[in-house]
Amino acid sequence: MLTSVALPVAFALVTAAFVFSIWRLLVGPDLPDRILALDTLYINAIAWLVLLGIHLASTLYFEAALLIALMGFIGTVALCKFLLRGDIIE
Amino acid sequence: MNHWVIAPVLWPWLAGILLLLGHGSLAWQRGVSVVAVAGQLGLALALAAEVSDGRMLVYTLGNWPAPFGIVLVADRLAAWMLVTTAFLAFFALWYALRGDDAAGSHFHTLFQFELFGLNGAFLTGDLFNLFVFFEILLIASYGLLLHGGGRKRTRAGLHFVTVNLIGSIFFLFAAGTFYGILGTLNLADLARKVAAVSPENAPLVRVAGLLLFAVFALKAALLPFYLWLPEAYAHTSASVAALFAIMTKVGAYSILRVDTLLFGADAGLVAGLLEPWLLPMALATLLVGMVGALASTRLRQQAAYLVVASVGSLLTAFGLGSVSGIAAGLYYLPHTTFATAALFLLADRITQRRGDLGDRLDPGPTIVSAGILGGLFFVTTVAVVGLPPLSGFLGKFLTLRAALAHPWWSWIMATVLSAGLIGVITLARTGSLLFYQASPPTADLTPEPGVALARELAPIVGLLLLGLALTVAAGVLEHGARASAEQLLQPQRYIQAVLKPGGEP
Amino acid sequence: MELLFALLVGALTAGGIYLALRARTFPMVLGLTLLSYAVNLFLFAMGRLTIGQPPVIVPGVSGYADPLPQALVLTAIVISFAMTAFVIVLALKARAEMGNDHVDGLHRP
Amino acid sequence: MLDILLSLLILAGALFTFIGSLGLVRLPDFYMRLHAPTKATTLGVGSLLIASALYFSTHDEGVSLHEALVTMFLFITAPVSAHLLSKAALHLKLRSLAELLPDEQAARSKGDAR
Amino acid sequence: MRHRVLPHPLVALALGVVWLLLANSVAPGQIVLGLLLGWSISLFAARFWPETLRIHRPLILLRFIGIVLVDIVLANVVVAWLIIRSPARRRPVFVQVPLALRSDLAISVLANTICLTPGTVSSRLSLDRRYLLVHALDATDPDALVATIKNRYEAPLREVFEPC
Amino acid sequence: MLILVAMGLLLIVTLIPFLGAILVAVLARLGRTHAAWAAGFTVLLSFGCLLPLAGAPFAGETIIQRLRWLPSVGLDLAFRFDGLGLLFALLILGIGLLIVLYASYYLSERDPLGRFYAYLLLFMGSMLGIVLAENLIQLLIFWELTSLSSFLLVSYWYPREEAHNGARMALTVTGAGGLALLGGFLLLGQIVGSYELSVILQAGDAIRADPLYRPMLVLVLLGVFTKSAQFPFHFWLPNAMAAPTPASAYLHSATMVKAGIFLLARLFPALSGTDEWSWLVGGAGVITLVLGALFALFQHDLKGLLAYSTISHLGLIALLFGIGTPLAAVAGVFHIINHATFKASLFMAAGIIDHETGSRDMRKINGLWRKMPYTGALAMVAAAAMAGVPLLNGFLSKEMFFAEAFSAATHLRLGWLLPAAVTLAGMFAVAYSLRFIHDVFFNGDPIDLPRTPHEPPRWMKVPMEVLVLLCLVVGIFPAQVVEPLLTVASTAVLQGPPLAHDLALWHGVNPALAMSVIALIGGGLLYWGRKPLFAFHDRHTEGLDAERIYNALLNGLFAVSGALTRWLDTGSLQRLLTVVIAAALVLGTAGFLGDPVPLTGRRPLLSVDGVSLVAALGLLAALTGVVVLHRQRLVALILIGAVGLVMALIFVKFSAPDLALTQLAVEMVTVVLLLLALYFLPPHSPIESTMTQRSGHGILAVAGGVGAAALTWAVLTRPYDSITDFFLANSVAGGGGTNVVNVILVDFRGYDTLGEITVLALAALGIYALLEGLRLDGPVDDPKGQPWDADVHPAIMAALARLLLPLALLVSAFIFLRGHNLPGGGFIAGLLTAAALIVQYLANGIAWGQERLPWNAQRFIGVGLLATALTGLASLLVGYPFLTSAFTHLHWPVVGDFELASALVFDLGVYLVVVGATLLILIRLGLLHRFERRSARARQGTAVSGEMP
Ligand code: NA
Ligand code: NA
Repeated sequence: MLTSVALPVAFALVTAAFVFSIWRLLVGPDLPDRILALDTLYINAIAWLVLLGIHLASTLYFEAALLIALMGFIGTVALCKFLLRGDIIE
Repeated sequence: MNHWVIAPVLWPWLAGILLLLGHGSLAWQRGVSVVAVAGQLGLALALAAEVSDGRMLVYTLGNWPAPFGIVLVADRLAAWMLVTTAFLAFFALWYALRGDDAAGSHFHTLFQFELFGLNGAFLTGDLFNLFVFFEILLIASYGLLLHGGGRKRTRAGLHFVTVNLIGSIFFLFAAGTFYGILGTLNLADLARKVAAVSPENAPLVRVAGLLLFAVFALKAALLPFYLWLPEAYAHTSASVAALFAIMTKVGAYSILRVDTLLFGADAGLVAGLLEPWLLPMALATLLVGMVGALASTRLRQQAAYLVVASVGSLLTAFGLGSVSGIAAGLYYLPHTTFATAALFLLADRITQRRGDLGDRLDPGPTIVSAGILGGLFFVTTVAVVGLPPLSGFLGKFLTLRAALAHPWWSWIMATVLSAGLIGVITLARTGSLLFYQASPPTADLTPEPGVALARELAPIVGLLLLGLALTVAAGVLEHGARASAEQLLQPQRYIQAVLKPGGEP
Repeated sequence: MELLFALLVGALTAGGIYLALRARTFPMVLGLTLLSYAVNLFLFAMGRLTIGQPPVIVPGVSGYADPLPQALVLTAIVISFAMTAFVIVLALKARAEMGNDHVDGLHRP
Repeated sequence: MLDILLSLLILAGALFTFIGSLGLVRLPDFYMRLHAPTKATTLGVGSLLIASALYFSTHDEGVSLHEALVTMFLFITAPVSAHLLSKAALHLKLRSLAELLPDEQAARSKGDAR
Repeated sequence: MRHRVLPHPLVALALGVVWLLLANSVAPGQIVLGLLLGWSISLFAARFWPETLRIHRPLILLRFIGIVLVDIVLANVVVAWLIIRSPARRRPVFVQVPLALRSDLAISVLANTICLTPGTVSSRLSLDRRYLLVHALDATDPDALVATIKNRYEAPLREVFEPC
Repeated sequence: MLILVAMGLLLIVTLIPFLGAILVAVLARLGRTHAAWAAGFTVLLSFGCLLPLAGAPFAGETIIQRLRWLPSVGLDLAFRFDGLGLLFALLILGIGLLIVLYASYYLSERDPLGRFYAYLLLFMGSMLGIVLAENLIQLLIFWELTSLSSFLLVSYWYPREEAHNGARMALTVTGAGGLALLGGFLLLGQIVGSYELSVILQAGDAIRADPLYRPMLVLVLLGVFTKSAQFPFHFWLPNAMAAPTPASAYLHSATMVKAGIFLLARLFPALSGTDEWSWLVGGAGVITLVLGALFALFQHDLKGLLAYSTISHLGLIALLFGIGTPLAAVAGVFHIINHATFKASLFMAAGIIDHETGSRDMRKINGLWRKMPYTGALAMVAAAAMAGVPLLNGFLSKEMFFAEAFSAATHLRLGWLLPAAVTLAGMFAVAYSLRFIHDVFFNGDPIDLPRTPHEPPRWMKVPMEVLVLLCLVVGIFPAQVVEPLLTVASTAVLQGPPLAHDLALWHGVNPALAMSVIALIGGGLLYWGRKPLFAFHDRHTEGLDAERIYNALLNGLFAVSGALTRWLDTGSLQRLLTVVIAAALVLGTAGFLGDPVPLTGRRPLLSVDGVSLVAALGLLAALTGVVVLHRQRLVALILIGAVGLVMALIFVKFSAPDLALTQLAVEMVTVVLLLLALYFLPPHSPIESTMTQRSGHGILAVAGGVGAAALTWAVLTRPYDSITDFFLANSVAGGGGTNVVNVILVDFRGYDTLGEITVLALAALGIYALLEGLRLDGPVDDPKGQPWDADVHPAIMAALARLLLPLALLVSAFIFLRGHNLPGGGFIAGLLTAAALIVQYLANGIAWGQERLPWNAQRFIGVGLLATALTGLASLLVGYPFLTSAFTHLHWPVVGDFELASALVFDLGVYLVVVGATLLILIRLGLLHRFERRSARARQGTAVSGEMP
């Protein structure tokens, strides 16, 4: 069931999520929308990485997910800071 | 393992690290830098002596055998380039100590790392490693080029950096294709595999080879890739422009290396890949460079265009593809490097004395020490244009002599001679504008103290004396150049030396 | 899959070239970034495409992806990062020296 | 049994991930859209990670708990993102379907005055 | 002395645990290494941590975490349902939550908690740190929402971080 | 020793003037006399060194002395001393000595005499080098040196416009000739297989039969004609009259212009005897002879007259060599001698007149006979020699010339034209000689002369006296005085046995005598009727003029150069990049199309799955967004973030976890970097390119994309063999790590990594230097025109960022330590650490961060580099190549097995450099901001917020 149903469906759902995020990324309309979409893309990526790890029965991709979880927000934070202050390191 | 091979690479690198670590005063930095460059010269000469019997020294980094690890290969050509670089660096640095180095931070560090990049590029026997060292010498050159800042310099720097980044992209495409088709990066191994390439894969190897050629042509400033050069060289500081006289030669070196090793006569389906391109581009470069020099409205711009022309001359010689042609080019290479460097330095000295007029090629008031500077300008001109009796003439003679065996000899001769004529017209005009058409000085010119003047002009005179030495020792040097050329045209020896340690005949 | 990959490389290259040819420094730098993405993918693909076989030695595994291009791309990524940093700072410098961010320091109407 | 549990966890995780992004599309203003991913994906990724921990604890030798770290990191970072995004949107005066409370204006001017 | 050599013992220990999680192993070597790293990193990070981290009521903290976790699960279901069903029939509001918490860390934990739980995002902290503006996805009674936040989250956090 | 000197005597003879030039330049500081004595001494010394050899030519010997220089290409310093060399050496040194004496009086106190002598001696040495050369290339070297040194002499009075212009013209024309000559000599060497005259002179038949003969001859003659001022290259010579008269006397009587003639004589046996030779040399000669004579008559400038006369006489000599018979050649050699003597003395006369009157305009200078009869008498004799009056040397050679011209005419179609032209030229020669005497010394009174003339100092006349005496002696006693010299010289020219010729005053009544008589009478008549002629000339001189063509050519060259250069080099970066990219595309395409094969190879392909397809489409969509929306810079940046993320996922998908990690880490730092920069740049890009330009760029971009895609496809579909198995096989055993990518980075190809971190370090240093002292105004308002948010460091973010720091550092340590065996490593760990620290700066501000991290990033980078250096060098100590790795497994109590690898230290170096460089770059940019913000505030919002379009 895991490999025949759950994983394919899960991949499809995550892929759909990916599509939605990209759509919002492109459409906007405002900058925070796009940043939010990018942030969501990162979360989708984590989901996808975890799924892939299970799918391939490999833990080698785990650190990528870890890295995104730990550091993915830097982009978002910096972009927001840019919107708020222009100067991000002051 | 002969550690002389890696010494010229490690030495400036360690010097650079030392300069970075020690937070010394400018005097301290200068001291380290000078000692380092002097040592560099010694190491280069020592390595040259090591390979003077025709041996090829192969250094397997990390003790990993070729083609798996990276190897350094010291042959005559590499040693030739190293020695030229070291001499040039010595005088460029000497000149820089006049104050070019004090215009900002890290001049000496960048200078040493630049040498690291140059020497590494000359010695490496690995295609990707060549890319890495290209990047090193480029990033150091960016720093040096921009050193001191200023509007035009920054603009020139921006263009220079950008175009080189594009060049790096092409390099990676080329190197990648080589690996994707032939499965290796070691130059000797590549040579072996290029020669045996299947008809199906040959077109891709050609694409890779020509892309690589485009990259090297960009570095060498061949037409139509040369457009970055005049601006960059004209607007950086004099000592950096002088050092940069070797930068185009890195491209020329790489073309020569790849042309002889990978696409020589033994290269099977891709033999002679660069032949239809190199010579015509070189000749066109020569003409365009000279024409540009003639059209220049500024002295340093003119010097920069003369560098373009010299690249044209050099690659014309290499493009002949024969022992004599390559030997002629190799003999010409140090000459043109030193001569153009001297011209940049001298142009700076003249510019400094012309006040607001700067290096604009308009008549102005007589400058102080006009006699000595004029005399130096005359000699430098003779060297740059390739008039007798200096080595430039011998280079031209050797090139043309070698060209007679080429089917296009008449075109080559016509181009080289016309370019020479334009050069004579150009510099006669420039010299006349600067020194003969000068109006009486606006203020009383107090003669400059002889000692100070001598100290000021010593690096220029040194470079010119090197040219004289090249002339006097032409026999020995031409012999060395010929031996290098012969070595280059027997790529089997290179391949054997690298891939079968101890197999070098 | 290979076709898709080739298309991506091509698209990144095209986008990169177009942006690199813009008249202002910032889009030009973005173009260079895209170009370096393109070439990194290309270089990576030179070891051919392999799914689920990372080059980490584990006993009893049938095959591995070609590690060499991966190492090369890593080097290339670092270098292009350094270059991007340099060129963007240079763009700032140019902005300061020339008064605008046109690549030639010009204001064209 | 384990298979079913894993499957359910995976499906749940993927579903929440999906809904999170769906919210990006369906919700009408930025402030509302902001809720979708930061919430749904928390649980979405969380479920997937539990599945992963379960999977590797049972398939490889030894217990696998490092998945917990991803969740932990996300719990620290994701809210910061959401908070700053919201703050930025307020700064940019993005249109909201919510009416601002009366004291919001006061607090704002008070805060700015300092 | 302790402040210089071991400024944040709790942090060092926590880091050691995190290390074991990272390494996915409880081998003795990893424990030693983890503690070593935990100690040295906490020593380094001490410069960036102006105040010492003190947990006064660990049990309350644990209970708090439990509540939050449950709330998160519920929130996700609720919000998911809202998204799927009918996005138009919702009443988003901004509410101003007056804060009793004083320390930045405590306020931040609260703000984070709000972000992680039912349909709320902490949008803005006033510059005087007295009010937290919260955006709620669907709130029929804003005052009840404020009360919930204060009672359910802020109160336990005060006990944990600011017991005075 | 003595033998060695003797062996190199000819070299010494040649070198002495060069050394003398230096000596003179130095001694000139002590005073004029010192310079003059030194110069004279130099000439005498050189002459003295030649003396021991002087007997050899008369004994029929040719001395060849050789020094090895470039033997492999047939270029040795080889000197040759035979009759011709002897003749010319005598002229050069003899007249040179007289000029040295003359010049010391001629040049005024204000003129730097030392410089003049130095140039003169340089020139003299160069001339000696030409006439004593055995090797043609060596000859060419000295040939070009005469051009250069004459440039210096002609431009001696350089502030005068005519001086530097004349010098440049002379250099350009003779320089061009020199280059042609180089080509000619190269071809000649190619034909013969040697540049040595001994070989070449014996190979005449082979040369003439060679297919390269014609181009070679044309090139050589171009050299000859330009140097010896043959039509149409004659025009530089009158302009070179701007030189001080002693220089003119030297250059244009005996030396410079005679170099061309010398070469004709030198190569006579090798090149002459063909129709091409006759027509080219004879043709140029006769035209030059006639036109020169004609123009000479119409000059009002004394030196101008002499200049054109010189041209005419050079034409005469060329014609003689062109006729090609041995006797004609002998006559040519003879006229060389005679012309040198009378022309040198005439130039000296002109110089004296100029010196005494302050003018050279014959319309003003009249009736000098009364003021300076002695000089006048000398000038009269010399002029008579020039006119070919009997009892003077000019008569003898001219007689021979007429005879040769006449006899040559007998075997040519329309041959009568030659004697006719020659006689006509003779008439003009007589006429201009008459003018030189009559117009200057008689013809009424001087008009408005700047000075009152009188006889010059005694010793200034001595050189003239010597020369005039020679004219007379040779003219009267030719057989006794000049015969032996002429014989040996002719022998050398002809490379055959001595030729019987009869140097006598009276050969009976013959055609030559008739021509002489006609010339003398006709010339007299011509001068007598000069007024209408001059009037006619003044009205019709605007016709074809070689000098004007030259100027037009030169101006054309300037114009074309300027236009071409401006067209190519517009200084536009867009254009530069377009050219570079297009050129590379052309090269690449040409490579593929060279020998077409199917693009697709035979490798089995992977099938596409839905996720990959969607991800790829997502990337394409984001990419399209970047391109379409690139004017909104922040939007483009956000979209690029998405592209980068998908890139990382692609790496994951295709089994490259290390790359994915690296890509992610770099991506984050890059976004921060670009945002830092974007603050100072306008938020939008204006539309600047025209639609056409954009379409062009679009086409280029698509072409590049298609090329890249095709190349990728072609490679991916082809099977390959690579060296990679070695890495997989040796990674654990030889490198001590299971992560092969990392082992490659720190071990197999550690040298690349060493370079790579150096690049990073250099970028940081370069940026540091770049930002030094940089001041930039950022916008005080946000792009919408409202003030920035007041909350500088949002508290929630700050608190949580601090919380995150130790965690991030721990993860960083984790990634670092496992890198050798699992995905990770120094680079990623370094970026992670840097990112974690940057977040602190982001959240809490730069002052806060700097306070807590008081460190020297440059030192940090240095330490990192040093760490890699030490790992590399350590292996040297134990005798292994640089960067040889070592690893061992230690067993520690409690802890267990622990791997200790040198590669780890290497990787630590990488880590340190990455942390240092990244932080240095970002913090430097941050500091720039801080400084700026304060200053902008201080200036109350006067700062410009970028440029809004
Ligand atoms: Na919430
Ligand atoms: Na007169």
